[in-house]
Amino acid sequence: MNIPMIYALLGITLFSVGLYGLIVREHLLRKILALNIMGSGIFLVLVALGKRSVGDLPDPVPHAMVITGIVVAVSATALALTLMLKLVEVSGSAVLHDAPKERS
Amino acid sequence: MEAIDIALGLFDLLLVFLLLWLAWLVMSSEDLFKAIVLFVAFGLLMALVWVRLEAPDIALAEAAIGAGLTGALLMAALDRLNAVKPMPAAAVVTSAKREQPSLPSKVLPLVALVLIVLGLGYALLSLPDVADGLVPNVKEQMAQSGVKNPVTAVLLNFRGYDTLLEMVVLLLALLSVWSLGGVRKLSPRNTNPVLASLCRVLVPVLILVSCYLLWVGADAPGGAFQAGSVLGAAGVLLLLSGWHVEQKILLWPLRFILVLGSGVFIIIAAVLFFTQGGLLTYPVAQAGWLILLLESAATLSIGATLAALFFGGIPKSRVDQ
Amino acid sequence: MNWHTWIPLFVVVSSLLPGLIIFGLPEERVGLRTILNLTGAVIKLLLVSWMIWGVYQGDHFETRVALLPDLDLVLRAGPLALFFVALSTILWLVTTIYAIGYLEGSPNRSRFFGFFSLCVTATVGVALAGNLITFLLFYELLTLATYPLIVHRGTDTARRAGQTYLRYTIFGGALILLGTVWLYQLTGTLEFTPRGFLTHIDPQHYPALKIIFVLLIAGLGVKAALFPLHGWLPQAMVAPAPVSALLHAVAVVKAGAFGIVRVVYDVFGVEFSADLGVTTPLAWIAAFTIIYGSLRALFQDDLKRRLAFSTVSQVSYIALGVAIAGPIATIGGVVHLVHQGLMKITLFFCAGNLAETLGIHKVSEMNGVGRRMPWTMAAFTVGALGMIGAPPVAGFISKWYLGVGALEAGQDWVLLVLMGSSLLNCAYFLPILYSAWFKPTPKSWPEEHHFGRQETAWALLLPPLITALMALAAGLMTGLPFSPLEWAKIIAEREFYQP
Amino acid sequence: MGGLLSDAHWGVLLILLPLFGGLCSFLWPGAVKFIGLATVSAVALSVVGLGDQLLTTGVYHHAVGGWGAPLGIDLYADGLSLFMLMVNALVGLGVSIYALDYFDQGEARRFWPLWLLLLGGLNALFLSADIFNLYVTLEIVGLAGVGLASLSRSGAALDGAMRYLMATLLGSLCYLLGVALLYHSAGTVDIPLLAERLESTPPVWAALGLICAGLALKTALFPLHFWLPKAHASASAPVSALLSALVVKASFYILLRLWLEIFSVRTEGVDDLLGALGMAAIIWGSLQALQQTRLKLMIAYSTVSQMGYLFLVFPLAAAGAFSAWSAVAYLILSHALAKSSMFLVAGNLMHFGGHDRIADLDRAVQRLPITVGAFALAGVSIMGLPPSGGFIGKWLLLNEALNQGRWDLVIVMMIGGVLAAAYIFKVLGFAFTQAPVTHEPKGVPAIMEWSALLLAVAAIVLGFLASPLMLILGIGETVQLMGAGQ
Repeated sequence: MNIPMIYALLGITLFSVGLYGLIVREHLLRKILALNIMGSGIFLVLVALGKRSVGDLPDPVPHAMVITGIVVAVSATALALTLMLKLVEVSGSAVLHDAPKERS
Repeated sequence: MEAIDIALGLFDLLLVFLLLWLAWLVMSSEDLFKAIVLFVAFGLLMALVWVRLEAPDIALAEAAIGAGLTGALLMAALDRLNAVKPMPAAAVVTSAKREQPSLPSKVLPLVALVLIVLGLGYALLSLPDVADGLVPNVKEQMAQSGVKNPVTAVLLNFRGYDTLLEMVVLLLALLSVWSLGGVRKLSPRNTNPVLASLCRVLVPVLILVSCYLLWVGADAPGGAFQAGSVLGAAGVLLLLSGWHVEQKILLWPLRFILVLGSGVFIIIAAVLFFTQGGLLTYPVAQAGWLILLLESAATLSIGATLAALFFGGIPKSRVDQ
Repeated sequence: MNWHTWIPLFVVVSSLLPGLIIFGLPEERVGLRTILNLTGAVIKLLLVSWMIWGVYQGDHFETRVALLPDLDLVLRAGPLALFFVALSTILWLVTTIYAIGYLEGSPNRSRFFGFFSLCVTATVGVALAGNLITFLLFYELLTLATYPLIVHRGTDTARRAGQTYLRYTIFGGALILLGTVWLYQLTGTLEFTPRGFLTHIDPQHYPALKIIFVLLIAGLGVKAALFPLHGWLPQAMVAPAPVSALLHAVAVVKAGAFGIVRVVYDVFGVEFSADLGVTTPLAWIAAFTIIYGSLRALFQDDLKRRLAFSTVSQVSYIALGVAIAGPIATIGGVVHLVHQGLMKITLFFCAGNLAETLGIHKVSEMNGVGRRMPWTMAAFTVGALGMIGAPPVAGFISKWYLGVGALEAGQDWVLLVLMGSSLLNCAYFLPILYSAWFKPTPKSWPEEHHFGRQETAWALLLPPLITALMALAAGLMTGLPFSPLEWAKIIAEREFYQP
Repeated sequence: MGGLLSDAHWGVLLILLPLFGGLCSFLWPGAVKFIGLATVSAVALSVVGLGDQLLTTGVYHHAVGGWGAPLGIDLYADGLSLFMLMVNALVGLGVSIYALDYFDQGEARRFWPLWLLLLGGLNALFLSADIFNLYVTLEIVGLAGVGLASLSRSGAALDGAMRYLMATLLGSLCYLLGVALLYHSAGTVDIPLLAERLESTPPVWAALGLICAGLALKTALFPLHFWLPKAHASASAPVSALLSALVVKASFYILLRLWLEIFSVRTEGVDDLLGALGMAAIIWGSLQALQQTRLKLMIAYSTVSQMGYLFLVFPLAAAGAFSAWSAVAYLILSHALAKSSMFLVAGNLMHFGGHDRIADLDRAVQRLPITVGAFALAGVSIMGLPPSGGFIGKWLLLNEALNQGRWDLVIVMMIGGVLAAAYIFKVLGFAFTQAPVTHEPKGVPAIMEWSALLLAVAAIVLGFLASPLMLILGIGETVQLMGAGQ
C-alpha cells in the first residue's frame, strides 16, 4: 500500500466519521461541521487517487474539481449557518425537533 | 534519500492519525467552541496534506477558504448564536445531555460507520495501482490552453463551464442568505483598536497578495479562487474591525461587483458562442488574456461575495428597505 | 372530407360544448342557459336521428383519433351504440326540461347544468365507444361528472353519499382498468367486434381470461348495481330528483348495464363466454340481485329509496338477458335497457313532483294523492304497471322475451325468478297505487306549493307524461320499424346469426 | 460533434438565458417581474426551438470549449432531455405568471433572481453529459431551492428549508463521492465514455450505491423522504410548486439517465430494491396524505407517493427499457403539471381563507370555482383517471409491468390510484359543504386562479397528446447507447 492510497482511505474514513456525526449529533452547527468533514474526505479521495499516474504530473483534473468543491462547500456552509441563525431567532432552538433521524 | 522517504512516510502517517483524531473530536466534543477551533486546526492540517499530495493550488485554497474563511464564518455564527441565547453554555450542555441515546442507537451508527469504511475501503483497494486519468489529455492540450498552470487550464479552459456554474453557486448562496434577511450584528467586543490598527497593515498586504496570486495563477499555483478568497479575507478583517461601508456603495456598486464574475463569464461565453460557434471556445491566441480577464472579474466577485457572506445579513440599503 | 367520420364526435361535443359554456355563465343568465341546454339537446337529437337513418341504410359512422402510438380513441355508431345513444339523447332532452322546472330559483344552477351536460356527454361517449379504452375513458368521466351532482346540495348527508358513491365507483374503475390492460397485453387489441375478439386466443390463457371477465364485470357491476356492489345507489338518493332520474334511468346505472352487454357481446362474444363458463355465474348473480332488490324495495317507506331498490332489481334483467346467452333472451335484455329507462325515469319524475308540490317523500304520505295530482299519478301508474310487467306497457315485452329466451336456452329456472320478481313488484307497487287512488285525501299535505290552475308546474308535469306515453308506445307499437324491439332484434341478429 | 457551426444552438441559449436573466433581475430589482417573465418566455421559446431542431436533426451534441470529452464537458440533448426541458418551460411559465400577483414587491425581488438561476441550473442539468458538471448543477438547484423554500421567512419555512438543506447537501456529497470513484475507475466523467469503459468492479458498485443513495435522498424516495413534506408544505405556494414539480425531478432524472446509460447492465438486486422502495413510497405516501388535515401537507405527501411510481422504472428497465422509461417520463411531465397546479390552488385557498385546513374549506366551490376546478382537474391526473397525462403514464407503466409479469407492481399501482382518489376527493368533498361563512374572504387575483387552472388543463390535455410526445421521447440514442432491448 502506498502513501496516496493511505490518504484515500483516510478520505473515506473522514467521510464516514462525518456521516456518523451528521446522523448522531443534533445541534445544527455540529451537523454543518459534519458536512464539511465529509466534504474534505471526498476531496482527499479525489486528489489522492489522482496521484496514481506514472508521470511526474499528478492529475490536475481532480485538483480543479476539488477547488470547485471547496468553493461550493463554503457557499453551502455560509448559507446553512445563516439559516441556522434565523431559525434560532424564530424558534429559539438550534435543533430540528422531532427530527426523523431514524431514517437518515 | 531513504531516510527522507521514511521520515516523510512517518510524517504522512502522523498527519493521517492527527486528522482522524481531530475529526473525531470535532464530532464528539461537547463544547461547540472547542469543536470549531479543532475544525480550523483540521483545515490547516488538510492544507498540509494537499502539499504532500502535490496539490499546491488546493493547499492555498484550503488554507484561505477551508480553514480561514470557514473558520471565521463558524466563529461568527457561534458568536451570534450565543448572543441570541441568554445562557449559551448551559443550552449547549443541555442539548448535549438530551442527546443521551439508548445503547442500540449509540452502537448501530458506529457499526454502520465501520461497515461503510470497510466497504468503501475494499472498493478503493481494488482500484488498479496505476491509472493516468486525464493526465495525457491535459498534457496534449496544454499548449492550446493559454496558460501554463494545468489546474488553471482545467478550471478556466478545459472545464471552464463548471467554473461558470460554480460562480453561480457562490452568488446563489449569497442571494439565499440575503433573502433570509438580516442576522444579528457581531457583538461589539470584536471591534477593538488593536484589531483596527492591525487591519490597516494587513489589508493592503492581503490585497497585494491577492493580486499576486491572480497574476501568478497562469503559470504557477494560484488563481482566481485563491486570490478571491484572500481578498475575501481582507474584507472579513475590515468588517471585523468595524469598517462602515458607505451607503451608496451598497446599492449599485456592490451588486455590480457581486455579479461581475458570473456576468463576465456569461457574456464572454455568449460572445464566443456567437463568434466562434462554441460555448467558451477561446481562440488559442486570445485564450491567455481572456482567462486573465475572467479571473480578474471572478476574483473581485469571489472576494466581495465571501465578505458579504461573512457579514451575513443584507446590508441596509434603500433598494430592499 | 367525409362527414361520417366526424358525426360521432359532434354528437359528443353537442353536449360538451354547451356544458363548458354554462360553467362560465353567471347564475342569473337563466334564459341563455336554457337556450344553450335545449339547443344542445335538439342538435344532438337531430344528429342521432341522422345516424340512425344512416346506419339503417348501411352507412358507417366512425371517429378515430390516435391516443397512443398503437391505440386509438374510437367513436363508432353501431346498432347497439345507437340504441343507447338514442335513449340517452331523448331522455336528456326531457330531463333537461324537467330540471329547469325543478331547480327554478335554487342556487348554483350554472354548476348543476354544467355537470349535467358533462354527464350526458360521458353517457353518449360510453355508448359510442368503439373500443374498451374509449369506453373506460368515458366511463370514468361519468363517475367524475356525477359526483358533483350527487353532492350538489352540500349537506353532510350529501357529502357522505358522494364519498360512498366514489368509494364504489373508483374501486370499480380500477378493476376495469386492470382488466383492460391485461386484456390488451394478451390480445394487442381492444376493438369492440361482434362476437368478440378473443376466439383465436391460445387456450392456455383461458384462466386469465376468466379472471379478466370477472374484473370487467365486477367493475361494471358497481355502476349496474349488481349485488353486492349496489350499496351506493340507495344512498345517492339525496341528490335532487332530476339527478336521481338521470342516475337510474339514463346515465350511471345504464352505463354499467350497457358495459356488461358490450363486454359479453363485443369483447368476449356470447358463445365464447358461454364456452368459458362465465355466463352462468353471471346469470345467477343477476337473478339473485333481481330478487334481492325487490325484497329490499318492499320494506322501504321512503319513496325514492323504494324506487332505488327497484332499480337494483330491474337493471339486472339486462344482465340476466345477456347471461342467458340465447338470441331471444338477448332481445329481452337489450330492449329492457330502453324500457326500464323510460319507465324508471317516469317514476322518478313523479316522485320529484310529489316532493316539490306537496312535500311528500314517503309512501305512507301518499294517501289520496291521485285526486290532488291526477296527471302525475297517472304517469306514475303507467310506470309502475310497466315495472310489474303488465301488458301493454313496455315492461311486459321485456319480460316476455326474457322468459321465452330462457325456455329456448333451456334455463327454465329463470322463469321462476321472473315470476317471483313480478310478484314482488306487485307487492311493492300496487299498495302505492291503491292508497294513491282509493284512500281518502288527508286534510293537509306536508308542504304544499301552488302552481296556478295546474296540479304542478308545466315543466314538471310534461316530462313524466311524455315518458309515460313513450313507455306505453314502446309496449304497443312493437312492430314499427324503429321501435326499440325491432332495433333490439337487429342487435341480437348481428350477434347470433350473421356469418 | 458534427454540425458545430451549422445549427442554431438552442441548448446553449437555454442555459445562458436564465442565468443572465437571473443576474439582471438581481441588478435591477425594480424590473424583476418584467425581466423574469421575459426570460421565462424566452426559455419556453428556446425549448420549442430545440424541439424543432431535435426532430429534424436528431440528438444534439455540443463540446463546450471545443475540447470534447473526456477532457472537456459535453452538452447533450435527446428526447428525454427535451422532455425534461419541456417540463421546466411549461411549469416555469405557469408558476411565473402566478407569481406575478402572488408576491408583494419585497418578496418578488428576492423570488425572481433565485427562480431564474434555479431555472438556469435545471436547464443545465438536463443538458449535461458530464457527471461532475451534473454535480455543480445539482448544487445550483439545491442552494436555489433552499433559498426559495425559506423565502417567506416564517418559522415553519425556515425549519423546512433547513431540513431540505441538510438532505440536499448530504445527497450531493454522496453523489460526489460516487463521481470520484467513477472517475478514478474509468478516467473520465463523460457519461457515454463511462458507459464504454466501466466494468463490474467493486469501486463501480460502491459508486452505484453512493449515487443511488444520494440521488434517492434528493428525490425523497421512501424512506429517505422525511425532509420533503415539511419543506414543500411550508414554502410559499409558487415555491412549493417549483420544488415539487421540478426540483425533485432533477435528481431523479440524473438517476434515470445514469441507470439507462451506465448502470443498467450491471445491477442485480439494486433495481428490485429501488422498485420495492418505490412501491413502499406509493402506499406509505398515499396513506400519509390521506391522514393529513392540512391541504399543503397532503399535497406534499402526495408527491412522496407519486415519486414512488417513478422508481418502478428500475425493475422494469432491464427487460423493456424504452417502454418503461418513456412511461415514467410521461408520468414526470403530468405529475409536474398537476402537482404545481395543486400547490398553486393551495396558495389561492390560503390567500382566500387564511388557512389550509381541509375540513374548513366550506363553500370553496361556490366562491372560488376556478380554483377548485383546477384542483379537481389536477386531481384527475394524479389519480390516473382518463383522460389525463397521468392516465397515459400509468397505462404505459401498467402495460410494461404486466408484460413482464410483475404483478406486485401492477397491484401496488392500482392501490395507489385508489388511495389517491381517496385523498383528493376528501378535499373536494369538503369544498362542496355549505357551512356558514365565518370570516371575511379576501379576493384572489384572476391571474392566480387562471394560471392554476391552465396548468391543470395542460395535465388533462396531455392525455390526448401521447402520440406526438412519444415521438419526441423517441429522439436519440439512449436506447442504442445502452445496447439493450429494441
